[in-house]
Parts: sequence; structure tokens; C-alpha cells
Amino acid sequence: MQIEERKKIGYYPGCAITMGSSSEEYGTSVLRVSEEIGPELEEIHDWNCCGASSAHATNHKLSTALSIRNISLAEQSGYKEILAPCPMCSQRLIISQKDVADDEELKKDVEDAIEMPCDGDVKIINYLELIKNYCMDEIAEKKKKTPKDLKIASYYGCLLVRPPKVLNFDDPENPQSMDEIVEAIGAIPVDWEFKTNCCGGGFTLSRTDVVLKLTNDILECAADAGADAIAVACPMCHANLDMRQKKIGKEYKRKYDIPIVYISELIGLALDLGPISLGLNKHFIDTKSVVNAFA
Amino acid sequence: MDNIYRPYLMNIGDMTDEAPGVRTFRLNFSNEEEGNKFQFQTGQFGLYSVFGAGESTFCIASSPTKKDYIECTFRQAGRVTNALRELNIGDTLGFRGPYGNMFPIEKWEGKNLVFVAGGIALPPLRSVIWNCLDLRDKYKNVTIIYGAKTVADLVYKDELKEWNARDDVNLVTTVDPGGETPDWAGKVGFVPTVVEETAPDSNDTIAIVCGPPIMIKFTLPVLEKLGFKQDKVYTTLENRMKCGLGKCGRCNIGCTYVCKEGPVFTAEEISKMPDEF
Amino acid sequence: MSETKFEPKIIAFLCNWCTYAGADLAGTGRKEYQANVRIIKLPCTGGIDPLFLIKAFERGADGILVSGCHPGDCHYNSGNYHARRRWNVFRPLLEFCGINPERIQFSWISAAEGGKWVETINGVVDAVRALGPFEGYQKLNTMGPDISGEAATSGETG
Amino acid sequence: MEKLLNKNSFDSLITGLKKQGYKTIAPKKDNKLVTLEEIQDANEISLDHVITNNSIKEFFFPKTEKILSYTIEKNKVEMEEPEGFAVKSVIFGSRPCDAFSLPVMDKVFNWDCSDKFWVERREAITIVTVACDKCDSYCFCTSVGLAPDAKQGSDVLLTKISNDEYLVETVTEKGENLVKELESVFSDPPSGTPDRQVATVEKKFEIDKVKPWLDDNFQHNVWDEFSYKCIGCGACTFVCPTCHCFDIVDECTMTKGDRVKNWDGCQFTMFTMHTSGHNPRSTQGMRWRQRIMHKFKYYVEKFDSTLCVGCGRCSRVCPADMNISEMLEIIATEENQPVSKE
Amino acid sequence: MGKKIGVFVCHCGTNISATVDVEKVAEEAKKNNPGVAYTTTYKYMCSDPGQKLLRDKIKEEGLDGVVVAACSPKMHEHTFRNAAVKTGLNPYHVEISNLREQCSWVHPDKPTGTEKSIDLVRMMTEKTRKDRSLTPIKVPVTKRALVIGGGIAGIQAALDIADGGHEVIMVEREASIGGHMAQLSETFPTLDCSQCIMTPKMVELAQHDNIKLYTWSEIEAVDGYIGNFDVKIRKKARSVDLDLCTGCSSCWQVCPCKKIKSEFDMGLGNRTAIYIPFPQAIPSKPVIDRENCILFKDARKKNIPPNDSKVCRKCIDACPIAPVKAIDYSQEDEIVTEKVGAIIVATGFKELDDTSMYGEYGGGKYKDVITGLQFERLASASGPTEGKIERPSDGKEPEIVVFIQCVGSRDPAKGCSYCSKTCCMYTAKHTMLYKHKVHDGHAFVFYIDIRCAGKDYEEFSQRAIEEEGATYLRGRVSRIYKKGDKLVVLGADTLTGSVVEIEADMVVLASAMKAQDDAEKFAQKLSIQYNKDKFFSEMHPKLKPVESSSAAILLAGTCQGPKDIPETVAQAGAAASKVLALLSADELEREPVVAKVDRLPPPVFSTCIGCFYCQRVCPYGAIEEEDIKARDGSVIKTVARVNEGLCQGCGLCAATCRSKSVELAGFNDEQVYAEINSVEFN
Amino acid sequence: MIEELRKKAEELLRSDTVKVVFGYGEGSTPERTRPVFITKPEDVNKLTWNKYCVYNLTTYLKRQETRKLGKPAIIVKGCDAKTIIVLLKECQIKREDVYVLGVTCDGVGEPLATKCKACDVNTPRIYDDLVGEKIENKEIPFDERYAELDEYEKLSEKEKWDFWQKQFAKCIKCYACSSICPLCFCDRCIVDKNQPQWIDPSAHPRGNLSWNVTRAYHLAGRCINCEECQRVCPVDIPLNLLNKKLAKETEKNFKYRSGYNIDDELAMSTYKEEDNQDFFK
Repeated sequence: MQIEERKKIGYYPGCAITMGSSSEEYGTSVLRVSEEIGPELEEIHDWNCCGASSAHATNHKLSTALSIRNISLAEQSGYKEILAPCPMCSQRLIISQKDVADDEELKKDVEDAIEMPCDGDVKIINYLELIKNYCMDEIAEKKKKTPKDLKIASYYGCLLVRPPKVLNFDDPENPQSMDEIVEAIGAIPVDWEFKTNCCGGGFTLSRTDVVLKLTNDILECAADAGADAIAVACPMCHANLDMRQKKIGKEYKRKYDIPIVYISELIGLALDLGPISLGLNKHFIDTKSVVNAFA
Repeated sequence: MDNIYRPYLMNIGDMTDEAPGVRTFRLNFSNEEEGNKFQFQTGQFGLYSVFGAGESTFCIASSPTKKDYIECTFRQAGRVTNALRELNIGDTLGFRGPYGNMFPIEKWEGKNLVFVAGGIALPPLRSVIWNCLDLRDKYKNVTIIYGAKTVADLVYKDELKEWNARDDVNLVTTVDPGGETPDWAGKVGFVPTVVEETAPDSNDTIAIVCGPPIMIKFTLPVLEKLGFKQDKVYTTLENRMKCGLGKCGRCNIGCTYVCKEGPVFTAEEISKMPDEF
Repeated sequence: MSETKFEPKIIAFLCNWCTYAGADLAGTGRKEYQANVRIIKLPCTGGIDPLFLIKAFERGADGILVSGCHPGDCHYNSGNYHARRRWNVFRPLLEFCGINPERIQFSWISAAEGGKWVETINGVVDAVRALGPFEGYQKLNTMGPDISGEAATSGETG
Repeated sequence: MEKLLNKNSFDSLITGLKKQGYKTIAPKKDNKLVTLEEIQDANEISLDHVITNNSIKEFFFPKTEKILSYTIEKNKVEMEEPEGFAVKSVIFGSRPCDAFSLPVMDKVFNWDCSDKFWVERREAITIVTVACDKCDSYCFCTSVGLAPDAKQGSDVLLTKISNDEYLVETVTEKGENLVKELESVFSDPPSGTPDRQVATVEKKFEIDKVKPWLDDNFQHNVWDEFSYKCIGCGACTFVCPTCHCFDIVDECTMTKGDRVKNWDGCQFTMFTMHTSGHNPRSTQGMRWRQRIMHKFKYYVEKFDSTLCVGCGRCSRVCPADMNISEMLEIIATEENQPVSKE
Repeated sequence: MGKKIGVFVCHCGTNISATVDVEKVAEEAKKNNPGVAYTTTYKYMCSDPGQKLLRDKIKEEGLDGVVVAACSPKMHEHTFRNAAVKTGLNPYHVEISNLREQCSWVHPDKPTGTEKSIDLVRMMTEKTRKDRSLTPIKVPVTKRALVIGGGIAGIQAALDIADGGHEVIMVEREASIGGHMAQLSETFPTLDCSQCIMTPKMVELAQHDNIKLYTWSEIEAVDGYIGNFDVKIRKKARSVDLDLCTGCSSCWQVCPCKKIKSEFDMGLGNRTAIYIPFPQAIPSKPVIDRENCILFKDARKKNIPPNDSKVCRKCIDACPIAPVKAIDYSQEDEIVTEKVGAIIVATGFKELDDTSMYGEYGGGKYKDVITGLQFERLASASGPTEGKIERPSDGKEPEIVVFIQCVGSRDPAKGCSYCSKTCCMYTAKHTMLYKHKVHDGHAFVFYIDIRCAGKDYEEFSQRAIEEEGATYLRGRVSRIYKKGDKLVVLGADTLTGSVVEIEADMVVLASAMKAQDDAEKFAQKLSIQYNKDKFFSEMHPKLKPVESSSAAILLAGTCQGPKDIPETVAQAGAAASKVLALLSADELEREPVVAKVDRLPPPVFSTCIGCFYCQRVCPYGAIEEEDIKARDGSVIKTVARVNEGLCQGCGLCAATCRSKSVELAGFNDEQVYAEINSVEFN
Repeated sequence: MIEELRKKAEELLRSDTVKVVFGYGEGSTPERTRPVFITKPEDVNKLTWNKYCVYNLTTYLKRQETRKLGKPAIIVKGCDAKTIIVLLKECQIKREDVYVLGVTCDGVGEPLATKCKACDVNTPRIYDDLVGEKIENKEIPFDERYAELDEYEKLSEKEKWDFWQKQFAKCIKCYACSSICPLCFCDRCIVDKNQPQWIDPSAHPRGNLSWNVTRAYHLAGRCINCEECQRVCPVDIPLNLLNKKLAKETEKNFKYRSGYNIDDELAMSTYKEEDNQDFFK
């Protein structure tokens, strides 16, 4: 089978997972895995912040312009699709695209601001969509290691699936796509209830008590369901669950030792890539148990 | 120059229903002096018009001896007669006329008269009958033979009674076989056969015949058999006419313009016309 | 017709089962709309003959609305289908003769769509008001039968 | 009196007429056909045709004409006479056959009572005829006692004597007044007898043989056989300058209406249809017979003049090529079949 | 005499006179409209005195044309036409000007309203002048009625009509009649067991010799018109001969496949392949479920006639009937045609079971989240658990049960905006049934509003709260998720303003009452109207609640909209009474609004030229060919003729006829022309 | 061609398969032909055939006088033959009552009639017997067939109105257009119905507009574009433009061409669920 030239799609890392950021291990694992399977990721030249932070709360037009600029850049360099692994970014890009499409006046203002046209027929996908659409067969094909009864609870968080009418990705109440990937790499997806419950997100600093309660519920439910580890696809979820696990344990008098891994890292391990290159050494809760499961 | 197509304005004084679909109007002139100046001869016709519907031709059914009104009888058939049907007492309609020639009643003085009418064709004869009855002494005996399909179809029912009551008029009424009602006193049979039975002696008698084409077709030979010479038999043709003034080229039978040279013709004149009516 | 402000005159041919009931429903819902329309009720849009439209224009209508049941809902099964086919052909003919097709509007309004009736009729009135009075046709009336001898064949333009 | 009119002084003629308050009607080319229409300036006039498509009848007896208008109030009616229909005008460039149709039609429109719409227009319109300098196979004016340069019916007759000069002969007093009014336009008559360029129309049949045959051939199968191809339309009767049949109808809204006189034709089935459905002339043969009889027998008996001026328009325009002169040739020549009763 | 028209302008209380100067309208009509002889205004024309005024004036003034300027003809056209009939005036000389719905209510500005009313009245007077007397068409009536649907609505209607002495044909889609009511345990507000009150009626129906019952059958097609419907019924193959079978139950006891989900028990219980839906089934004769029966599956796989498959013949062997067995595998679907005079549609409702719509309640994943009807089956003595409340997942008796109201109702986001009317009552009933059976159990109810509006309904729901101790929490449930073997229900209590989290053993959703899946296709088959939620539309919400838009087709029960059993039975009775009225007359009078091809005396006979475009467009095949023959028998011309019985008066032929030789009575050329002509614009 | 025609006509008359032959004879001028009705075999030499035979003889199937002559053999060109198909479908004639004598034709009229410029019926699509060798019927694309309309469709609304008003003003209501049309076969035309008078009989602009629009509409989906109405109009109104426009719309919306296929349903007597309704709101 003649290997046709690998498909190129735009890669938009966003501030959270780019090189040198707090959750850079998600970014590095995504890139590392993409070197083996799936389409070739090419970082969009001169990308800027997607406006997810305080911008979109304070100035709607500014945040839209920021997102649209990225899309226009991608468009100009000819990409038909853009991967935005971080759900905050993918959600912002998709929503901005829709706002501009629905509001002619806004479109004009944004185009004036970024001095670029935005016809906006570029498709924004998140990491799970990328794997589901392009890599399922390759995983099955190139999988080298299968973990021994490694029970994984896949945690989607909120921004991957909500608001459903705009994102329309998977079933907002009971998503399955990450579970399918987990199954594909040989681990055992755990049926648990808190797949899409909120982890407290942005309140991690301002209302830590609330975040602790919510993350405790998630960890408790995962632990009760017998999960050995929790797979995530969002830097915010990872931070809240991984960073404070010890504090939660103290607060709610329950010893949790559940490693929080990115789905890209799991795929990497299945492809027998080096744990360090996947950034598995950068987690608060030691991920040794997961790495060994793949031994 | 006055407009020959301009009708007089008439309003309906009275109306009576003669038979199913047949109605008689008594018309008075809206404008007084027009009424007084208006004269006509028996046998003449006019064009009655309903404003918005059009004009239609029928005879003046009343006799010239009746001064201040004219009457007309029509059957509900086409656009104008349907519109006439919708008019009420007091409504306005137009009348143009009088047109055409007249029954030569002076020539008939001193003679017997026999009027033969069929169905809806009594109105033209009624005008001349009343005219003669109003000058009764000028004529010897007068016979009227009038037939219709059924008893209900007989028009001018009350006048028939009046004529029947008069001793100086011999009225014979008949209905087609099957059209009679239980209390029907008159004859039963088609007009031509009744004429054969009851017609007076033909010498020195004038016959005036009017009816639907098939009745005319059978009655004329009967009269001939009874000795009525063709120039002694008069009839009136209700052909389709439009202007009544010889301009619109509609009513000619051969070279005779019914509206100018008719509608009263003798049987002789009719026989000379080509068979085109 | 006083020349204050041009008020278009609209005649609406409505099907009795759906749009007429829809108009009634707008009434029970007290939904106001402009009063320029005169409604003529017929059993079905299938029973509306293009001759009615020509006569309506001759009598001075500036705009005409023809409305009935949605396809499939016709009380007589296929009335509106045949009507639709008729208008598919009659409308381009009038357009070809220079009559602005905006003056004749067609719509499907069911018995439950009082709101849509109000929208549609207001839409027609506004559209026809924008077009102004239908001078072309009304001039035909004024020229009427009194073009006697002099203009018989000169055919002044409309 | 006689005068001379040069082609390039048509302009001053038309402007002169306008100044005198006349409306000018002249033949005007309109892609395939030449029609008599109102014109504003001279260059619209075209005279190089055989005959105009429409006849001058239209200006005296229009195709549709209001003879009365009225307003209706519940049951009261007010009538109102139409005015201003007779406009002082000049028909320039009519043909002698057209012109002759006017005196012929005068007879019926004044028979016993006068139709004011016809008479007032006759007074208001002056006819300036141009003699025919060419004809075609349809013309048969000579067969009905006319000629390409006949004068009857015209007020002024122009005859072409050179390719842009016309000999002007006034025929009636009205014509003379017109020429006097526009003295400046005309120049003195040519000396000697100019050679008048007049078309020669060969005679097709003997008119006085027609009526006797018609008198005793009312029933003849030629009527049916000749008229099988006739489709019963009104084209021949409407373009014919001497057909004068009309219909009177009312057209009204709820509050006001008009009584209208429209052209009608004896070839239509509905012409003699009674409301009961009975039709004295039910077949096309009968109607075709009526057309011939009315023109060449009835009218002759009534007003002793033939109701046909031989212009040939009916044959030119007939969709089925019913050539009237051909019919008359059949009638007027001896070897007709014997009378055959259908 | 020409037409003498009376114009009666109604105030309609103030509905018209508020925005239309009725006096001026009457006065203008008398002044300008030709033919108008008498005008008056009256406060309530439709009232008795109003109609009396109309009758008296017709007699006194000798009117032969009437224009009533009042509300929509759809409301009172019949009322005023009947009033005219009483005076001997032909009803088709009475016309209605719609001044209320189409003028006074929608044009508040009085001068505009008045001017428009004057126009509307003039349009109708002009039309009345051209009205011709029409005599209603006599049509023979088939003295039989068809009831579609065997639920309580159908049963009640069928019994009432049968008791009225007329034959009834009932068609029921399922194997037995009973509908949803048979599935209920006790019924509110009296808590009497539904089986006890319904089974006698079902038996009465089965034994009623005026009722012919088709179960396991569907309506294939309905043609014809009022009084003369031809109904094609598809009798689905039952594989059991109803006449022979005695219902001895030998066959379904031996049937090997026992694991088929029972539709009657809403999937909680199982049934065999050859089965009767529930013990009190009428007819209590089984039907073979050809989808799941091993024999039929085998026959299908091998593509051989079912009778030849030998895989499993247990039921036929067990059948005691001799000499011919009551079971017959080769039975085929059969189409039967019935002629009926009137139809009652009682097709019932479908409970919202598409729980995938509610992902937040587990989307059908949790066995212990059940619907209202499933709870009924649990509570029902003839149910899968013989009345014991056991959780479907592990059969444990639930200590805490959460009831959630308005699941799928009053929820525009999920596409259903209406209130299903019965859930408040049946949820209150459920809490009582639950407490009676599990004394120390605790019931929570999340509700938006308690809508118990019927007689004794409010007291019933208060009893559930005060005496039975159900806890009513005003708020919606945001999520249900499984925690251990408990179901955690996250909701809100808006009265206390607090978030509520209940660890429940079982959750009952009060699911919405939806229209049947095939409601739209069914409505188009009968050409009756339906609304956006696919419930069938009644002719008039207040005045004609049980009639559909098609003549002689009546509606009863929940197919017309959510309602409870008392209302359903009332509607069934109403529909039955209308049918009885219809069938009481030997001949039916049909609106004489039918088309007619003109006939003229010879020699024309008719202006129709016989192109038969009219015949091709007529949806009812009401136009036939008629040869006009001369005396000697030769055909002069072939023209069209309208069969008055079949013609429904749509006017399609009149609009298609180029020479306008066919006209529709009531809307003929002259009338429409008069209306257009009267719109005095120029 | 003429000899063959005469021979065939004589055969038909002698063998009494037909009572009369409708054909073309010499007209009153060389550039004209007229319909002739041959009943006796010896008159067949009156028949001729040249490029002036524009007449559509099928119109005589509707007239009572020519019907009384008995079963006819009609000489038809391709365009005239289309009328036979429509008349059959509209129950006006029975197939066995007419003997169709087809003639292959490559264009008539001097100058060439517009219908012949885009003619795809050189050989008639229905005939009992054919004279002249068969010419392959060309497939002419949609736009080419209706090219004549383009310049009129491009006009603005005002220009269209003025153009047609100027044309309709000439109309003298002689009804030659409906009398010549073989498909205008109503005994009592809608114009003659006076209760109510839908179309004003007077020849003023209002009456002319309603007459011409109604005549064209009544031929929608029926007219076979033989252009006779336009030829016979004494005041030369381009009537066939109206019929051609309707034919274009019928074909565009319903894929129906009148007179081409005997068994598909008449356009205006049926409907399809998916008929165009983009102008419905």
C-alpha cells in the first residue's frame, strides 16, 4: 500500500500546554505521539492567546478577535483542520467561529481588528476527535505494549462536551470516546459516574475549598469504581486532580494515590515510547504504577 | 344631434308573475314630458335595458290605447332577462323604441278577426287584441285561440278570464296533451289541431298568428286549408335584434331587415323570404 | 381616491379550511394587522382560477394574496398541489407581460398559524405599499372604452 | 381647382395642418405592416405601399366606442352623453377604395335615422386621398365600378406625376377650403396635361352578372364547398372598410358603467345565436353566403350600391386564403354548376 | 320580485361594537347596497332573542336574502342558516360577514374598522343577490360505526353506540383491547383497581352482539365520505384461529422461549413467543410473536414456509383442539373491507419512553430509573412482581423512592411544551401505593407545580402529602448517578433555596404523554388535521371538541390531547352520541356544495367539450362520462357529469375547466364575480 | 414529393380507407397555399407541397363542417403531428378516426419560420404513413429552443409592460388566433360566456390584456408551438411569445413537453409532490 504523503493539519498548542508552560507534558506527549501515528502537526506560525482567560469574561469582541486571528492564520497557511488539544482553546475557537458566522456586524469589526479576512470554514478538533478520526487503526496496528489489568477512569471534565449544541462532540451526559481509546490501547475502562462533573476549574485559586470538595467527589467516585489511574485530556482537570490530591486526602481523611495521566501519555506508553519523553516524570502523583503496568 | 342609442329612463310601476319564469312589468317614464310625447303603434317593439347588464328586445305588450304606461313581458333566459328578474318595484331601467312596423288594424276594420297565439307569444298579440277591443265596434266578431304547454304556462290569466266573460269575444284556450289540471275547463290539444276545430269561417277574416317556430310551421298550412289566403294572415317575428335601427346588420332574413320592415309580416311576405330564421 | 398617503388595496383568496381558520385564530388571539386586505373565502386553493386574479386587478386591487393549506394537509388531499402547479405557470406569464410578481404573493398557512397569517399579510401590504399603486392596470381602466376613433390604433403606451 | 404638391413640402403641410388645429393621420410603417396612425411629423409618412393594413373605417366607426355612460345609485341612474369623440383631423394618404367606402356607408348610417357618432366624425374629418400608383393581385376595385384614381368619397385627390410631385385636385368644397387654408404649401398646377402615374388594375369579373346569379342561388353547394376552409374568425369583416355590423354591450362596476358599441362580424357563430341555443345560420356556409349576399345583393337592393370597394384586404388577411374576388369570379362566369339542393 | 335582502349587524356584546360603528354599517348598507330592503343591529344575534328577531323579520319583511354581519362563519353559519330554515327560507340565501375575527378584533382603529366592515357587508350582499336555493343532497347512511383503538375511550364509545342499537366495528392494533388503562394498577382519585372497573366493560364489549371486534389489526385505508366510508382493515396474521381456540393456555405454557420482554409490562416482565398480553386479555386467545418465535426465525433463515420448519412445534402439538388444530403457522395478513357511516378515532397516546433524551437521568442506563407506567406494572397485582414494589435491578424493596415530575412535559428545550395533565395525580397516587406497600419507605417528589384540578383531586394530592407523608420538593432534578447500589439524585429545593442530594434506591420519572409514533401518517390517511405535537385537531376548541375537521370523523380520548380517564370517558360518550345522531337518520343530508356540469336545451345540450381535465384533477373520482344521444341512439357528444354523492365540493374542477362549463354550487362563477366586483376600489 | 403525396392520397380515397384528404393546394399568390379538401380521387392533383405549406391542417378536426365530410387523411408536418397527440390525450379524436399522413419537412415559411430554426421534429413522431425519406430528429438543447425569449426576458418590468401594452392595444378582437388554433376547441369559449362576463369583449386595452393573457394561459402545457396564431394575427402581434414562455416554464418546472409522448399525463391535469414552490412563503 503506497504510503500517501501524510495529511498535514494545523496545531494550536495554546498557553497551557506549550513548551515551558505549567502543563507542557500534555503538549510534549501529543507531539511525541504524533511523530509515530496520525497526521503531521504543524504549529501555526505566530499564534496568539485564544482569549479563554479573563478576556472573554470582560470583553467579548476582544476574545473573539483573538481566536479568529488564529483561525485566519491557519487558513492562510492552507490548513483545513486545526488541532487544539486543550479543551479551553478548542471551545473558544469553535464558539468564536459560530459567533462571527451568525453576526455580520461582529464579523466586520473582527476583520478590521485583525486586518485579515475570516471566512472561517476551517474545522477545529480536540485531541480525542483527532485520535478517534485518524489513529484508531494505527494504534491497533502499532501497539507494542498492552498493560496488565490497568483499570482507567476516563475523565472528560466540562469544556470537552459542553455547551452541547455548539460543540456537538460525543454524548454530553455519557461520553464514550476516551473510554474507547483506553480500550483500544488494552486498558480496562471503568464505568463511573463523574465523567463530566466539574472539577472546579478556574476557582482553583479564588475558592480552593469548593475545588477541593468537587475534586474529592471525583477522586472518591473513581477510587470506589476501582480505578488504578484517571485519564484526562485537559490541563486544568489534570492540575486540579493531580496537584492537590494530597491536600484533598488530608481534608477528607481518605488516602488517594491515583495517578492522573494524559490520554496522549497512555497512547505513548502503549506505543512503547520513553516515559520521560512523554513527560511522565512531571506529575505530582508518581506515575510509576502506570508505567510499570506497561512493562 | 341626438343620440339614437339613448334610452328613455323608466321605472317599474308594477309587476306581476304570469307563469314560472315569466314576468310582466308596467313601466312609467321617469321624465314626465318624455312620457307624454311618447307614442307607439300596436305591434311595435323596443329594446329594454338593465344598466350594467345590456339590452334585450321584446314587444310592447300593452295597447297604445292605454296612455301613461307601457308593459312588457319577458321570460327569464339570458343575461339581461336574469338582470330584469332581479329588479324591484321603483327600480330604473332603460327603454329604446318604438321600432318596427305595426299591425295594420285600420285595414282590418269591418272584418272578422282570429288571433292564434302559442305559449310565451301571447304578449305581442295582447297589444293588438286590446287595441281592437278598445275599438270593438269597428270589427265584426273576434276569436282568440291561445294554447300553452301546461295550465301554469298560460300568461295573463286574469285577462283571459276577462275576455272569456265578454260576450263579444270568443276565447278558446287549450293546453298540450298532458298539461291539463283536474279543474281545467278549456280544450286539450296542440294549437294547430284546435285551430282546425274552432277557427271561424275564413272569408272576410284576418288571422293573426304568433308562436314558436314549430307552431307557426304547422298552423300556417291549417289556415291555408281553411281558406285563409296568405295575405290575410299576419304574424310577428321575434328574431334576434340588437340596435333596432337597421344599423347593426343582425336581424336580416334575406334582404328584409326585420327591425325596419318587420316585425309584422304577412304570411305571403314570409313565404318569399329565404328559409333563414 | 384622495392622494393623501397611498394605502394599497389587497384582495386575499383564502382556503376555507386552513388559512381562513388561521386568520380567525389571529382574531381570537387579538393579533393586530393592517386593514388593507379584503378576504374572499373559497373551499380550496385548488378552486381559485387565474381569471379571479385578472378581474381583481381590473377592479383596482394593488396586490393579491393566495393562501391555503400546507402541501399534504389539504382537506381535499390534492387541492393545493394542483394550485401550486397552476401558479408555477401563471406567475411567470404575468411577469413576462410586465406585471411585478411581488404584487401576487402565495403562502401556505395552516389553521394553527395565526401568527404566520399576521406576518404574511403585513408583509404583503408593506411590499405592495413599497411598489406603489398599480398604475399600469388602473390606467387601463381610465383609458377604458372611451378610446374612440382617434386613438384606436395609435396604441399609446401604458 | 387644381394645384401641385411637392414631396419635400410635406413638412410645411403637416405643420400647417397642425396650426389649423387639424390632427393628421397618415400611413406609417410598423415593421411588417403599414398602418394608418396619428403622426406628428412628415417623415413618418410612407407612401410606397399598396394599401394600409387597417382601413379608414376605424376613424369613423372605431373598433370599440362608448355610446353612453351612466352612474348607478342603488336604483337611480343618471345618463351622460360622450363628447369630444369627433376631432377635427385630416386623413392624409388614404386610397381611393377606402375613401369610396365612406359615401357607401353613409347610406346605412343615415338610413331613416342618423348615427351621430358616424355623422359627426364624417363632418370633422377631411380625406386627402393619394391615387394608387401600384397594385397587387388582390386589388379588384375596377371590377366593382371603381378605379385606382377614383374621386368619389375623397375631399382632395393627389396623383403622382413625377417621383416627388403630386397633382392636387380638390373634389369637394371641404377639400377646397382645406387647400385654401394651406395656400402656401401648394404651388401652381403644372401646365399641360401631366402624365398621371396610375396603376392599372385588370378587371376580374362583371359586377352586374353577380347579383342576378345571387338572386336565385340562395341554396347552392358552392357556399359550403368554398367555405370548408373558413375558420369562422372575424379578421375579414374587421379589416373590411365596408363591414359595419356591431354589437352593443354594457361594461360596469357597481357604481358606474358604459354602454359600448363594438365591432361584430357575421362570420362568428355567436352572431345570430339565440339565447335558447337556436341558430338560424348554424353552418359556416350559411354565414359565408350571408357575407356575399349582404355585400352584393341585399345592400344593392336597399341602397343600390355595392357594399364592397374591392380593396382586397379580406383576401390578404384571411388565414385560410378565402379569396373573395375568386368567389365572385366563380359566380360571375357562365359555366357555374346547375342549382343543386343540399 | 327581485331579491329583498335583510342585513343584521351584531354588536357581539362589545366585541364588534367596540371598534366598529355598527349603526353606520347598517345604515350604509341600506343606503348604498342594491337589493337591501331591511337593516338592523342587535346586541347578540346568536342568542335566542337574536335568532327570533331574524326569524320574525324574514317573515315580516318578506326577505329572501339574509346577510348576518357578526362573527366567523365557522362559528354560527349553521345557527343562522337553521334559523332561516325555520321560516321556510332556503338556508343557502343566508351569508355571513366576518366582522369579528377578521375586522373588529384585529383593527382597533374604529374608523378603519367601520369602513372595512361596510366593504365586507357589501361583498356579502352582492354575493347574496346571486345565491340560488340549494337543497341538501340526500345520501344513504350506512348504519354502522367504526371505532379505531380499543382503549377505554374506544370501548366506551363502542358500547354506547352498540347500546344505541347500531353495529360497531372495533379495530385494535394490539393482541387485546384494554389500551394503557389495563396496565394501570389503581386509578385516582378513588384508588379503585383499574382491572376491576375495566374488565367488566371489556367482557361486555366482547359479548355484545352489535360489536364486531378486530384485534391484532390496523387501518390500511379510508375512502369515501360522511355516511359512506369504505375502510380497508389489515388483519395481521395471528397464527391462531380465533374461532377454534378456546384460550385453554396449554400452548403458551409449553412455549420454550420465555425471555421475551413483555410490552404490556413495559419491559419489566417477560413473556413467551405465543402469548396473551395479560391475564384478563380480551380476546383471551394468544398470538404468535413471529419476530422472536424460533420456528419463524428458522423459517426465515432457511427461506422456507413456516409450516415446513420442524425446529420447534411445541405449541401446535400441545394444542388440544381436534380435529383441526387451532394454531396455523401458514396464516397470512388479510385485507378486509368494511362499509361504515361514521368513524371514531380513539388511538390513544404513547408514554415518552425515549429516555435517551434525558442523559442527565442516566439516559436509560440505570435499571432502577423507571417510568410512571413501569411503576404501575410494579404496583399492579397482575404485574411481574404481583404488586410487590421491587427494584428491577436486584429485586430489593426500595426504602427511598424519588419521583420526578414533568419529565418530557413543560420542557420546550426537549421539544414538548405542553403539560401532560395527569402526571401530578398519578405521581401522588404512586406515593400512596408505595407507602401502602412499603410502610417505612420514604417518597420524595420533585415538582414544578402541583396541577390537580379535577373533582376531589386537590384533596387526593394533599392526602398524599399530609397523611401518607410524601415529601414534596419544589425544584427540578439536575442529575442522577449511581453510587454503589444507590442512585444519587441531585436536585434543588427552591422553597428553601438549598441544593438537595438524595441517595435513593429507585427513581420514578413521570414521563410525558406523547402522540402515537404514526399519528401524522394516520391523520393524512383520514385527511384530518393535527397540531405541531401530532395530536389530532378538533373542529373548534370550545364548541366542537370531539369533531375532527372531516365530517363524520369523531375524536375521543388522548389521541386529541393529554387527558385523564374521566375526561376520556366523557369524550367517548360525546363522540358516541354524535355518531348516534348521525346514524339516526335514514338518509343523511349533505352540504349541497357540489359541482354541476351545465345542461342546456338541444341543439347545444352542454357547453362541456369533453376534454375531461376535470375528471383527471378530481381527488374523489366524482366525475363520470355521459353520452348525449340523439333520438336514434347515435352519440352526439360525450360530456362530463358530476356524481353528487362522491363530490366533496373542493372546486378543483371548476377552476380547471377552461370554458367554465362546471360550476360549484355556493361558490359559482356569478357569486365569486359578484364578490370581486363589489370590492369597490376605483 | 408531390407525386408521392398525390399517389398516396388517390390510393386512400380509392380504397375508401378515408372519405376526404386534408391537404395543401395553390393559394391566391405563388407564395401562398390554402387548405383543400379532396373527396374525389380524380381531384388529387390539386394537392401540392412546397415551403409555403405553413398551415396546421389539424385545426379542421374541431370544425363541425369538415367533420361531417367523414374520416379524413391529414397531411401533417412534424409540428402539426404533435397536435394529434394532444388531441388524442384530450379525448377530442379517437386514433382510428384519423389517418395521419406524415411528411418529413426541413423547414417552411419564407423567410424560415422561427419554429423551424430549432426544429426537432423533422420527421413526425406519430403517423400511419410517411412521405419523403426519414430525417433523423435532432436533439436540441433547452436554451436553444427558447432562445427567442431571451431578449424579451431581459427587458425591465416597465419595458415589458410598455412593449406588451403597445402590442395588445393593436388587438381588434377578431379571434383569428383562437379560431385557427387546433387546441382552442371549446364550442362556447370563455369569452362568449356573459353570465358573468369574465373577459370584457370590447377591444380596449383592458379587454385586450385579459383576453390575450387568458388565451395564452389556457394553452399552458398544451400548446405545441406551431406558431399559427402569430401568423394569422391581422395586426401582427407576436402571440407565440406568450405560448413559448409558458412552454418554457412548463418544461422547466415539470419536465413536460406537450405533444411529444402519448402516455405521460397532461401537465396541468396532474401534480408531483416535489413540484417547485420556491415562490411560496
